[in-house]
Amino acid sequence: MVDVSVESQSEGQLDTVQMLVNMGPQHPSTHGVFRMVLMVDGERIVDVEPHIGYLHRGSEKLCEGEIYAQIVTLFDRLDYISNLNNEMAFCRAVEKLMSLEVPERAEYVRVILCELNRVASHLLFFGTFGIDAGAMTPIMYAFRDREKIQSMFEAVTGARMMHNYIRIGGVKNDVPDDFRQRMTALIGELRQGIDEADRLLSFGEIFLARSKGIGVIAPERAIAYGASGPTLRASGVPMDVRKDAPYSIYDRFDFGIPIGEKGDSWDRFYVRVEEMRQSLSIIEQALRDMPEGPTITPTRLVLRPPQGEVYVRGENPRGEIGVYLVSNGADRPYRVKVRPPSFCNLMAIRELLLNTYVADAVVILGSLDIVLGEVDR
Amino acid sequence: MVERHRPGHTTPQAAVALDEKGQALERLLPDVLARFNPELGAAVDLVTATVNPSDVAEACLTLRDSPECRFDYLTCLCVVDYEEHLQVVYHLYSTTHKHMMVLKANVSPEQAVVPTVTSVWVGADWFERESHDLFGVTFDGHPNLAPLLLYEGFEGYPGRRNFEMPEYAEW
Amino acid sequence: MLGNLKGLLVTFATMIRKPVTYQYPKEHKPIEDRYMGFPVLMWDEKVEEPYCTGCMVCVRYCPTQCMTAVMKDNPLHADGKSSRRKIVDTFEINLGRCIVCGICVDVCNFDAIEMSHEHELSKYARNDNRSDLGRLLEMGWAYQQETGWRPAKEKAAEEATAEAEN
Amino acid sequence: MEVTLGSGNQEPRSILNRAAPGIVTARSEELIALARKSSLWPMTFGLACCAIEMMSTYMAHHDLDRFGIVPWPSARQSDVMIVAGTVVKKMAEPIKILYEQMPEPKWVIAMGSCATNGGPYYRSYSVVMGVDHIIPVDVYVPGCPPRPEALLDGILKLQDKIMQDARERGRKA
Repeated sequence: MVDVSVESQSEGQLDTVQMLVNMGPQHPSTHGVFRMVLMVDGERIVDVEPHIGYLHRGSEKLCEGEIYAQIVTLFDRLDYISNLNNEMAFCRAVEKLMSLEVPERAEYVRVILCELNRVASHLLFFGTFGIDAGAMTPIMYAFRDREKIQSMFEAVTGARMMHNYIRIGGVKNDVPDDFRQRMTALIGELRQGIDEADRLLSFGEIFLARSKGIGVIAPERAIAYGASGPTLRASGVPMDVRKDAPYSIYDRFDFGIPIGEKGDSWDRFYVRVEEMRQSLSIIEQALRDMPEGPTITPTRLVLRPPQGEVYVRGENPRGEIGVYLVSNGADRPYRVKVRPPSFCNLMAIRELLLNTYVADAVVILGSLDIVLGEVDR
Repeated sequence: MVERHRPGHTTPQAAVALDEKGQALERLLPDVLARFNPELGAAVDLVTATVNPSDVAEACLTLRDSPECRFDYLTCLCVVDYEEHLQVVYHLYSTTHKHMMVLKANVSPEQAVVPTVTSVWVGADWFERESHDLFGVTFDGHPNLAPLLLYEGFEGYPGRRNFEMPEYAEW
Repeated sequence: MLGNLKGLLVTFATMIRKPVTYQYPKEHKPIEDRYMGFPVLMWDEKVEEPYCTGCMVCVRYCPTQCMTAVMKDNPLHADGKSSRRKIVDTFEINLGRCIVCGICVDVCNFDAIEMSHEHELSKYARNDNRSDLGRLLEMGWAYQQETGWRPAKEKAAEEATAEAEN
Repeated sequence: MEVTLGSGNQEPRSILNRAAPGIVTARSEELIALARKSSLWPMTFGLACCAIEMMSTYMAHHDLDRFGIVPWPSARQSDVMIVAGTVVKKMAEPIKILYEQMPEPKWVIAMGSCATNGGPYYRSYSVVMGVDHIIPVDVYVPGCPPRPEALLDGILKLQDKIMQDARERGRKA
């Protein structure tokens, strides 16, 4: 789909013609169904028009017609790579509205699984970003480790992806008996796997040449765009909801927030690699401190939270998720609004792509790590 | 999905509990927003301020630039349909002071016009386009209010409460 | 150059390792105990009837509305063989629509529905996965045989008596 | 090696053991179908959640390459379209265009409950209730998302179908 426009630019030496290049919505290197219309002058991008909405399923509207217990299943499918983090954000919103206490053990289980989910999500990013930069092998390594995590999820939650495990007031059921041993073994394997994958890809010259210094965004601009998560931290802003406004039990753990120096594609990539290691350390600490006890505060099946509105923030692998919940006292919410992290990160794509080369466009898009299910909802 | 009416039952209100930062903001906001006659309140743990829809852009600029507030980060922008009016809700966050507040503006469903805040935060761009798509709120001065999520030619505003959901027919 | 060589070293190190691949049709990746496959109905061996009474709780709370159920008077109850006054007459789950969330199992008061390990149900027609009572019970029976499933209430009662004995 | 000949109404199981040892006789349709089913190239076509499980299927643990199945990033060279995820009305037109670009013979696998009949979004205003509303589907894989094994099972079913079709086509002619 190439469209040659008539206007030509003659600036000195050669006559060049600006061209409209359509990328997506079903293009092998777009992350999901995302479409960009690039205006290119030779190899240089002079204008970008992103189009989204190819996965707009109306989840927010559907939430208004479902009871609270059912909405968890819809939240699973928003950001389908970090399902547990999404479930947790929604359940926390309802718990805050109802002033519901969550048992200690449930909090620990939640944190362990959410951090494990973060590792799984970043592993997927690791693989796909490798493909975007032209390296086919890393995704094999990433999925080898991801498969182990998914088996672990299967053992705990019963599903590989759509768990419906975190419930309002706790978690669905207690972890299996051999959870601690399996987790410890898994952490060891993951450490090894991440190090191996890191050695494979991160410092190869070709990879560095493809990603260093490309798609730089200044911290002020990133903040103005509302970017969050690794995308923002790569620019050197140490903003993390887990530290700024600690929720659940995150204030009990000792972990660092990796930040980048320049805010280029490689920084965004490596911040995520470091974050995986931090997540593993959080899991270790949580496993060590996990108390015994109940895992759910019994609630009625049909909840009727009090009238009011609540906004909770949480740190998803892709950035800050926000859930704005308005209740009118009925068994179904009046309005649910999700602040999707990828949506805000993706908004910066135009600025990132201007004046770069077409070949870099895919790397820059990949480095934002977007999930279209969440962008379009 | 008809809601059952339960006689003699009054809906309880969610408890309000502001933390330290919220209380400080509550004291601060009347001065900062004095020009706009805000209606202050609180929602669970956040301070809310309701202003006139025509003042939104200026109020946002004031909130962003006043040194005590410094709301430089637009977390979320959304619209809630309360049937008699549409409410545009801005969740603001400050990366320096690390506090948060909610700014609201009520508009009528027939004449839903709010000035754009894209000049204050660039990040408002897609949020406003999305709200225009789903709720039919026009953001005055927005550079490009083309449909974002819905396809060209979609009729109605699916976010609004009176939007008729299609019936599912087994095929 | 050095970075690339280091990367290649990792690749070469993998060469001597055992492959992780499961040879699918012959060998299946092990399924965990808790795995939630498609929902099936359970068969009460003692009374020779399904546990399900057709009370419609699962039908009401299914997020995708993929179930239907009809209840009837239990003929065995009249004979005094069964304690269930009502029993399921027809039951249908459209497994093509089911999203395996497990809500039906959570809300069931009779331990009648359970998430089985069934997951390979590809079909050539859109509605071939609409499963009626017979098929669901058949799949449920296979699951009962495979895992030695017993209703949660019975299990809890047994555990209580075992503890009392100790 | 035991020789089994097709007798009566019984269809021999494989064309490879129909004649004497070392000799294979088959109709050309069947041979072509055998070649087709052994190198199904699916188009890399991920829409939503199921795409992640589809990627898992391609990767080391399940290794779809064993069946001669290689993901191909172009509609012009591919035989199968695995519709993995929710089909939205805005996306319906591009899917139709992509399907029309694929060369004959072509097959479609609807993966997951969204692509089969709308799944959890059955009340939504913007979702196509099943991809078979816009393009013909050969195999439906249920699940949300289906396990990699479920997708593999679906692909094996599709291979069976290809052979079956070739046999039946021969019989009619």
